[in-house]
Amino acid sequence: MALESAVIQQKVIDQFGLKVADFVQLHDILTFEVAPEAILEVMKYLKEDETLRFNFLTDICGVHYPEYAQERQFAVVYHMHNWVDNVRVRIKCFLPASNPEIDSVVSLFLGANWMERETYDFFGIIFKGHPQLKRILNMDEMTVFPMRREFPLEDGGRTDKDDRFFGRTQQNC
Amino acid sequence: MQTNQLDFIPILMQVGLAVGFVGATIFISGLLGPKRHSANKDKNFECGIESVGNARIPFSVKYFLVAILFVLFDVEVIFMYPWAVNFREMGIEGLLKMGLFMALLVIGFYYVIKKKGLEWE
Amino acid sequence: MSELLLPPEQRYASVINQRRNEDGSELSILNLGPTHPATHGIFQNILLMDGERILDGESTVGYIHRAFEKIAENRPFYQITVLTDRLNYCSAPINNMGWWMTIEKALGIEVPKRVQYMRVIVMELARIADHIICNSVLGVDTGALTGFLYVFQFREKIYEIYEEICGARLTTNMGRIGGFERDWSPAVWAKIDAFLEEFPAVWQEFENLLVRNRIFMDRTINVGSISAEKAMSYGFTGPNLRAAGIDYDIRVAQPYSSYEDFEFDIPVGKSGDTYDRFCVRNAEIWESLKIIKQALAKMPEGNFHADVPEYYLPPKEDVYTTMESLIYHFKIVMGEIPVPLTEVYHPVEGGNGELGFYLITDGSRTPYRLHFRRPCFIYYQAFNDMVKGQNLSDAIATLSSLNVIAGELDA
Amino acid sequence: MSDSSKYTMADAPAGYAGEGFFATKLSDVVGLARANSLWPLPFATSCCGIEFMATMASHYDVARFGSERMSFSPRQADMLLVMGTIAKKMAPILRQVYEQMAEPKWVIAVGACASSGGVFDTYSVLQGIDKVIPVDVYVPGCPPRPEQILDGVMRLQEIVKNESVRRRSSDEYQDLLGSYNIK
Repeated sequence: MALESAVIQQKVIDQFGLKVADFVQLHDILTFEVAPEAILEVMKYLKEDETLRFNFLTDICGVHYPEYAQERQFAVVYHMHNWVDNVRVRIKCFLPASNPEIDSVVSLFLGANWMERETYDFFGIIFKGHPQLKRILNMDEMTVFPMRREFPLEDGGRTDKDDRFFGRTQQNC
Repeated sequence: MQTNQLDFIPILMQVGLAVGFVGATIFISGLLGPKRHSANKDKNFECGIESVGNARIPFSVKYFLVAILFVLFDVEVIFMYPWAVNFREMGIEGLLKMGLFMALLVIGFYYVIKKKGLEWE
Repeated sequence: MSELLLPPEQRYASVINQRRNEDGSELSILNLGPTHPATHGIFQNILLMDGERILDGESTVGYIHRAFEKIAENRPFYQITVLTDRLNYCSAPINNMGWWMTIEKALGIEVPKRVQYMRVIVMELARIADHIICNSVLGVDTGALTGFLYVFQFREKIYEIYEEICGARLTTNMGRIGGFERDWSPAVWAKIDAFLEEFPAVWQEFENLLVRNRIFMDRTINVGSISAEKAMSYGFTGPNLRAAGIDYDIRVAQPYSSYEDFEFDIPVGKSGDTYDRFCVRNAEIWESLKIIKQALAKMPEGNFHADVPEYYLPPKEDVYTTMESLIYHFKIVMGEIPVPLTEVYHPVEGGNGELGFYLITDGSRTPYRLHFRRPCFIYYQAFNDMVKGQNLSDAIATLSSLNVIAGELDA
Repeated sequence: MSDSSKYTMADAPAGYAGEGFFATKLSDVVGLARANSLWPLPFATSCCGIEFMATMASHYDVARFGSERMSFSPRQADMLLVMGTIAKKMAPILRQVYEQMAEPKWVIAVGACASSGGVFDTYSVLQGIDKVIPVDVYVPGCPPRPEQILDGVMRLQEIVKNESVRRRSSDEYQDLLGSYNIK
């Protein structure tokens, strides 16, 4: 692999300094954290730099960390992939619980359109600059964001299922 | 009623019976089958979604042109079937007649090409 | 920006009222809706039509959204394979194997060579089954029903192989952490050999039926084409991307489960249209057959599961006789397997592209967060770009060649 | 010709046979005719739909039971085969398709998801289609084997054979539809 994690780390730190932090190698994928307001420049840099050449956005997903501090409760995780040197990188941005907002990367990758709509649909993370940010998988009339931890999994309206027989009590599900 | 006209009565009965049977079965099955009409049921079906707008809108004329020309040349092919069956007995004289018939239609086809009737874009 | 938030019907209604074509014909809205026979699954496209030509379109998905990722957060690790084979149910074993490999990567378990070869055979059979459905149904959509009836017979043969291995036909729930739940009976090997003998002739016949068929070529060449850059930008992977000309295949880019031991080449198209997608999937079936033959030839000896007692269910005799097996048995069945605190992303080459599992564990009995990178969901957004300006019948052929599976689309 | 000893002839309904004539109840005749020409509407949403493709294909061949023609429009459909998970977003569409089917109509809920929400007891899945439309036959399985789907169709054929001609206009049928507030 021509491109080593150290090379990526060094180049990104030189370019962005304090905005990037916490580099760690998790199972052959370099993971680092980016400040939410700098995500667009970091991804543009990763995409257009000659040596880095991360030309493919593999995936965007959201994660809800309710036990973290107030301003780090929502994470948006970007996976990028460099097809030439076959290297993957994972970028995490932590957002405050009060108003989770981040720039949309649809301008860089067209594929991000629906991925961001799905993350909005599940977690309520607003993607600024997204052409059509509305619910994609759930019913449009749904007001709650279902993937947040406090939202119950089971369908509330179900009457025929007696939790006592399923070993379910209030606290374990 | 002359005698030869009397011979036609069984044929008429046969025709009446045939048409009558068809009409009766359709009519009786209409009676037997349950019918249910409601506002929601009589709306036109568009994959289960509320249909928007009206389907009876003026289409561009090229679809109609293609359809009519197809019918026209299809009928021409139907005329060729009887000729193709006894092609040998009719010999050259049959060939000339059919050639003349087709030549007329080719002139029509040439006219359509010139008028760009089949031009799609 | 806010105008795009309106439902598509209202947006298009305003366009219809203003615009009159010069020859007086008007535009109309067509709903290629959820229960349409051409959409092999449940997704909806609202199309703005000028006669037969599509001017604009918008897709609505989520009609069988079953909240897989929410369920995955409440189920122990062994119960999640039931979810994975309902993602892309045309090639369920690939998803299962992908999930098992993700967990083995997280737990750091090394699987014996024999199991890796067995997994390769199962995954390639599933890829053949997936491509059989896609290409034969593309034939049905362009009017060639006979191919479907003949070729589906062989998908039944693959179902029989799966039944011998794990008892289920479609949603297989196959394998365990570290290998397979039982060794393959001789019937499995016999059925695979029988399949390898009979299938190539029938598949060649199916190919001859369509590849050089004048009507099929007219219906699919230059239909729904997409350029390589646009495909990459939209996040295409799998046969649809290779049809556009990029030879990205995870089996070669990041070989897993000892794919590097096999020689097979990656079929690549040129213009990314429906015909290329059909031919790429055809060629991939020939490659998969080649891989299965090589795997059968070089099948190493060894155990059919790794020696990891705290994750792999011990055999019943041991459970009744030895104490450790009883404890392991009890912990595994109750879902209390020791899982370290990790974060792992493992991609697998599924039937439709790169199927990725992004797993975050916090040491408890259930994953903290499990995200499926679903190829169908990502490349289906390009559908409206691909069919703009084409006829409705082209849109149906394009949709069928994209092989969008509703289960994977809205997990 | 095939030797007729192997094949069993379908038995005629109960009736009075005299010299050269055979008399039976009208509902039996109509039921027999309907039972062997049930045109299915394959409402296939997920995995059960692929299993129904196997049932339609040449190996299991649902056409042997008179369901040769798959009608995707409800206008010519008699039997609504709901196969696969029905999400809450899909429920109004399922109801609309059911309402627009021609009378007499029957519904088979194929698979655990259609019968009761199945494995997916979540916020977005309708827990069983009988909350939205009346169902005649439930086929268990996830997905049910093609033989099970055919068994469901045969069960429905028994129901159709014994259904009286006046059922659709009887008042308990109206109450049934009323309970689903289908006018």
